[in-house]
Amino acid sequence: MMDHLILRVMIKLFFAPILLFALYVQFHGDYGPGGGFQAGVIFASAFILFALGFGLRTTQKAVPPSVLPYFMVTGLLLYAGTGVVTLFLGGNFLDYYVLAPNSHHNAGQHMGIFLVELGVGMAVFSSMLTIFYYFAGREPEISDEDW
Amino acid sequence: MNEPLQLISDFQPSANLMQFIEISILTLLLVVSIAMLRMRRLFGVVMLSGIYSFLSALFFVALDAVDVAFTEAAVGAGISTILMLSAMLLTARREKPFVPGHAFLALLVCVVVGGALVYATFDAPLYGDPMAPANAYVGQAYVDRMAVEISMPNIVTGVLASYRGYDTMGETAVIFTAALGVMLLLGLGSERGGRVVSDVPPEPEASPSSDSTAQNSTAQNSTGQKSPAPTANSPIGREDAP
Amino acid sequence: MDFIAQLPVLPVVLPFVAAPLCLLLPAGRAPWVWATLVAWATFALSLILLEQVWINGTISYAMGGWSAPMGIAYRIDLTNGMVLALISFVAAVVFPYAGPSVRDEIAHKQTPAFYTALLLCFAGLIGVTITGDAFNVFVFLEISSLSTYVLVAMGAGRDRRALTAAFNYLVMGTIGATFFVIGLGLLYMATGTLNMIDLHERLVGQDNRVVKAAFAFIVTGLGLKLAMLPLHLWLPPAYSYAPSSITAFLAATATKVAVYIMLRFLYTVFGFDFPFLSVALDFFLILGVAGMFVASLAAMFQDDIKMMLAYSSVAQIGYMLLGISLGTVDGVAAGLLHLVNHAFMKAALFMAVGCVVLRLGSHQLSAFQGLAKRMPWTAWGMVIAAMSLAGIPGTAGFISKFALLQASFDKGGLTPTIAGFLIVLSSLLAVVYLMRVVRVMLQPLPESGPFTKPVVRPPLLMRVSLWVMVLANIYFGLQGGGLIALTRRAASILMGVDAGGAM
Amino acid sequence: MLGLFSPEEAMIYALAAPLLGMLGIMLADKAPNVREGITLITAGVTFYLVLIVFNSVAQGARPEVPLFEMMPGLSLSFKLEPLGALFSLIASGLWIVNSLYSIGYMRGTNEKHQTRFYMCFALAIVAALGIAWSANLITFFLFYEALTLSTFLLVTHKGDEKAMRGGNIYLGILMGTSIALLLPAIVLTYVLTGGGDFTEGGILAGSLDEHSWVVMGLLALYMFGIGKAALMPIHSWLPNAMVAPTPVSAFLHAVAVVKAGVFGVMKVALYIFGTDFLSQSGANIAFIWIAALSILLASAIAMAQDNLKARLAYSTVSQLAYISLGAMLANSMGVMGGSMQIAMHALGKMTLFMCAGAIYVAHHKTLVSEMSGLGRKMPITFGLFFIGALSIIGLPPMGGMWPKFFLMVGAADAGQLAIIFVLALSSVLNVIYLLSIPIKAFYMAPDNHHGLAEIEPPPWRWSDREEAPFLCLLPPLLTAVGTIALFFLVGDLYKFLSPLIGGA
Repeated sequence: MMDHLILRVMIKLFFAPILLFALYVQFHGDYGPGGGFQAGVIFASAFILFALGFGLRTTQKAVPPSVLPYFMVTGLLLYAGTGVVTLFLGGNFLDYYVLAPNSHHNAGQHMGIFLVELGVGMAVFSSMLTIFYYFAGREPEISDEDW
Repeated sequence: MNEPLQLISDFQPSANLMQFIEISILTLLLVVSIAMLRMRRLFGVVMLSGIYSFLSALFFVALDAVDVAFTEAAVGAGISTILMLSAMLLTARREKPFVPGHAFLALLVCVVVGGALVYATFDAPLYGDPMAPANAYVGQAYVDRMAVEISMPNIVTGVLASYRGYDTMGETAVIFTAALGVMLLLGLGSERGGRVVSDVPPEPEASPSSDSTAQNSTAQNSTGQKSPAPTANSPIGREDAP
Repeated sequence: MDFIAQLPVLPVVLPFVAAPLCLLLPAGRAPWVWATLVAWATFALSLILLEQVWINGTISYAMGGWSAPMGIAYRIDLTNGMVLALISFVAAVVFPYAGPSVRDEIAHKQTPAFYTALLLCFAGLIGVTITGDAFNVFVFLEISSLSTYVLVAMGAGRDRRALTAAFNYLVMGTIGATFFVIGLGLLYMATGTLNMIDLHERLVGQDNRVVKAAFAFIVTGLGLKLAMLPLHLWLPPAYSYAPSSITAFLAATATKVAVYIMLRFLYTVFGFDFPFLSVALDFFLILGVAGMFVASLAAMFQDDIKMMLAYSSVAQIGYMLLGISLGTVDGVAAGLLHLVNHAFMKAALFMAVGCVVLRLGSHQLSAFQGLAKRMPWTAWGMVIAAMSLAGIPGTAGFISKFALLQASFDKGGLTPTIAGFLIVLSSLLAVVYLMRVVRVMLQPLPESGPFTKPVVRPPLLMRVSLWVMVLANIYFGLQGGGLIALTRRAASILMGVDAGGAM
Repeated sequence: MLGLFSPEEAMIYALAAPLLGMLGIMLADKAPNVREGITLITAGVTFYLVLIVFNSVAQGARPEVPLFEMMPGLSLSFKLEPLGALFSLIASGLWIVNSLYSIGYMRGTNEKHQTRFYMCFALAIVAALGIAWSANLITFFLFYEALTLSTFLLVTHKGDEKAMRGGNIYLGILMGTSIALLLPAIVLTYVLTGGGDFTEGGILAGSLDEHSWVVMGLLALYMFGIGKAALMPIHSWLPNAMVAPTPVSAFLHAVAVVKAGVFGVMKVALYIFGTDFLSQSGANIAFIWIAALSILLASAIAMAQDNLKARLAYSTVSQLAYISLGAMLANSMGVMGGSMQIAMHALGKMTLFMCAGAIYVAHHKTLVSEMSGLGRKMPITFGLFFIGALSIIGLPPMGGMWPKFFLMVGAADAGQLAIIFVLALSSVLNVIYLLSIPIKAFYMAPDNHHGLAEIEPPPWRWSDREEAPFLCLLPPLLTAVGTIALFFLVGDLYKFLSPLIGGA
């Protein structure tokens, strides 16, 4: 495992830009293609790439598996919670207008969409990483002759 | 809405370069899927499925469905491939030997489904017809109303997160459920979970997952030994649970 | 927040929000208590909602404030209001029962995730039930199905065949879901909308191949989900190897919801003026009758009680399909009635089996020998529920069988009359296979074999839950009038959506 | 005393009393004397309550008690009419007699699970009363099934392989016919008429063309669906049920179960079809002949039986067909004869069964061929058997004479002269297979199965007796006296039943 030098260098090189790209997809989803779902997947794929090059345990030091359920729950609750908040503000479920009722440029919609997309992003990221952790954690690291 | 809907309008599609590209991609998709069917080595199959997803993503781009293409590339070609590889490492590397006649039912179902879809296309609106119900009715309404009601440039995001935001919440829950399922089935406390992972490659003789010993995962328990096949009257299997 | 105005969405939002929270609870009793409380609250909400629908008629609710064809609408009429109340009632009874049973079958560490999955399944089923949007059905069906696969697989702690069963279920269920979504896609192609009422309006007069193919795909897909006869093979193993409480919950809810969705698509979305409908109904008649017999015969030869009851479920689905296939208000009402009553009886039966599994560790027939002596409350509860399943008068099962018979005879004509006689014939088969169990239970305790050791009674909570279901069987057997009025009205509203009124 | 409760109250209490008694029996599991005491007290109270109800019916009241509304138009309710009152009186009265007998028999043979036995008995009584008083087909059906299920445990009381096999046939036939035939018949009736209430003059008349094949079909469904009436060819559950302890056979298979069946046939003929409608439709002719064939065939089979209980069982099949015959004659005398036969046969057959049980308790003999000379040891038992046999055959001065008389008149009225011949022939057969038993017991030497005693036996002395316990003798004595009494009380009975045939 210690001799994939080129791979590791490339992964190091790509890791940050992938994360950055994920954030871009997340927050630029209103204007261009993308959104929370794609961003979450891309964000997770950065860590998966890292795990492929540097080992699962190293990755799990960075993102411990025990925090992932909290991310998953928070993500989903961010979405559903937005709906619940709109309920309490007097609107229908997920009626974002009530978040900013007096806005003329639909700020409520923007705010709501931002929140739920963030929720989707978090939930998808943590779910994907969880799935990967459990699958990859089932067997020892992939050795060269296994490929 | 009393008049019957007309699915066929007088729209005439014109041939152009785009269609040539689409047909090429579709041909490649066919080729890849046949190759997947014929391949016995699972590693190759997984790689081909990655290629298949990538081609699909290309095809979606050609259809101007950039958001879908994006998702397909990230999920289908990216994460799924990795997950399939991880899953493959838990089982065997080769498919079970082909049993002639076994696939007859599957083939029949495929033919019937394909036939039904082809049957449906005879009456389907032409590709790209702006008057087709799918484009003219709610679809057009989204385009018209989006600017006023949500004022967001990306219509897809608007539909997904607001107009049909409830569906998206459900889809998020589906992903959540999938992760939850993996946690339950493979995680701590599960029947086969809780294996300590180390970065050190295992000793060759201790490797539980070489092609010759393990044909499928259910025949193994967590210590790598063959477990007795469950019998009809072995009601209690708690002893080997952690 | 206007409680009544927001009421339609609350029964699904409550478990939906409660589910992720459950994952964060400490392992042990807390997730169970949480799930139980949620189920009770949901049941209360469903009852209020049903009452509202009964008084004020059909309620619509625009999700996100977007009106129907643009956004997703909830639409609650008596039919799904009733199914909603049924599901939440079953949950409210089975979840308390699950506690002791799950403690025995699921590892301690997994309880939060397990109950999260259970709540998600619950939320998914409710979402499917009360939505008025065809695609939303698919989304929530996927939530419930995915969590169901996992829950079934959790039976692996007791019997590893649960994994295979869950995998088969997953494959079949996914095929079903795919068919369903292909059908939806074709419908969208033909109409450009996904709202059910809107779909119906825009489908009127359409008789083209797209719609026909869509119909076929949707019916087949749903047929897989509800275990219609040739597509039922996933059900018996899945029910047999799942944890006891899960079997009780699923048997009483999952297929019921699928039957309801089938009804909804047949009568609300496609409707009577859809020319293909009568063909499909004939088809259902044949499949229903075949299901009644094939599955009952299969049940007669099972030595595994859960397997036997699972086959019996397939047979009972045949009854419901038969009622639906009659195409009259009475027939559909009888089908709905049987849907509700069957939930009561199967929940009670599987809960009783769960008590036996808890104490004796087996659901083989041999474990039931002398049960009337060993666990009298469980055994007699099971006997009453079995009587209900066989259709003995005084129990809920009799009422629904009577209604089905009445509907078939009332329809007139040779085929429905013959179908009526086939109903009674197949219920004789039910008597035969249930009698086998009852007889074994009444025998003296075994003197040799693995089941000789004395056992403690099952926990009080499990017995109480079981008897709540048993008493429901008796209550609706003696005072079925309200339920019948409800199903009648529900059926006529469901079928009255059709403008042509081709009755 | 009889004015303590209104008839409606009495009906409710009469149904509740055995259930309460059942609870008491369960609680007194460990104390046999208390348990049997509770049984007897319950039986007495129930009989008293039923007597109140009976009395009010005799005075022309028709009390009604609605209980539950199971479905719209489908309710669980009770309504009295003379036939039901008579049946309930017989069932509850003979419960007392039978309880006394059961104590003697069950203790005499050391049976197990006696608590369960008495509990099931009480349950069966509730079911029988429910059948007797049912106001509509659904109530009838409910208690009919309840009776089947509660008696199933009695039939399989011994719990061995043979008992289970007999029980299976018992349950299989009774349940099978009721679900597969009776239930569709009931539903069809509901669909055709919109209700299933037992109404004087029948309810089908207006809603069905009398010559339609539906009438024939429906009648067939009812006649064979009410399997407890044991009309051939669905009689085979009855001999198979004889694996039960004798009190069960005596009471349930001479009184409650089989009478519930023929009572149902009678009620369907009277109140669902209506005698006029039935006779005009002509559908009854076929069943007159099926009943007649049942009478003769069952008698013939009975002659070939060596087992005493089996012989009595086939005799029951034959005698029950008299009642079905009366119902199917569908005229006033036929109905009267059939109805009387319900009462007369109950007392007569009960006597015979209890004597058979007494023989078993005292000498463990079940085969007729073993009973030669037994009369010297059990003169009282065989004397009572003789009286019972005379009643069944239909000879004066036994009550059993009257139903045959009325049936013959009815057959003549219906123009079925051949039936008179059938009845006469049947009586001859009865003489052969029933009277041969006491004759054998009294006149043959113990060890000689083939002829009359060749050696003069020693003179008989009172102390030679080896009778069964007192509690096994008193009950048959009571019923034997009853058969004689009914011969003289027939006028009152006729008057009581005359509303059935349109009289005041």
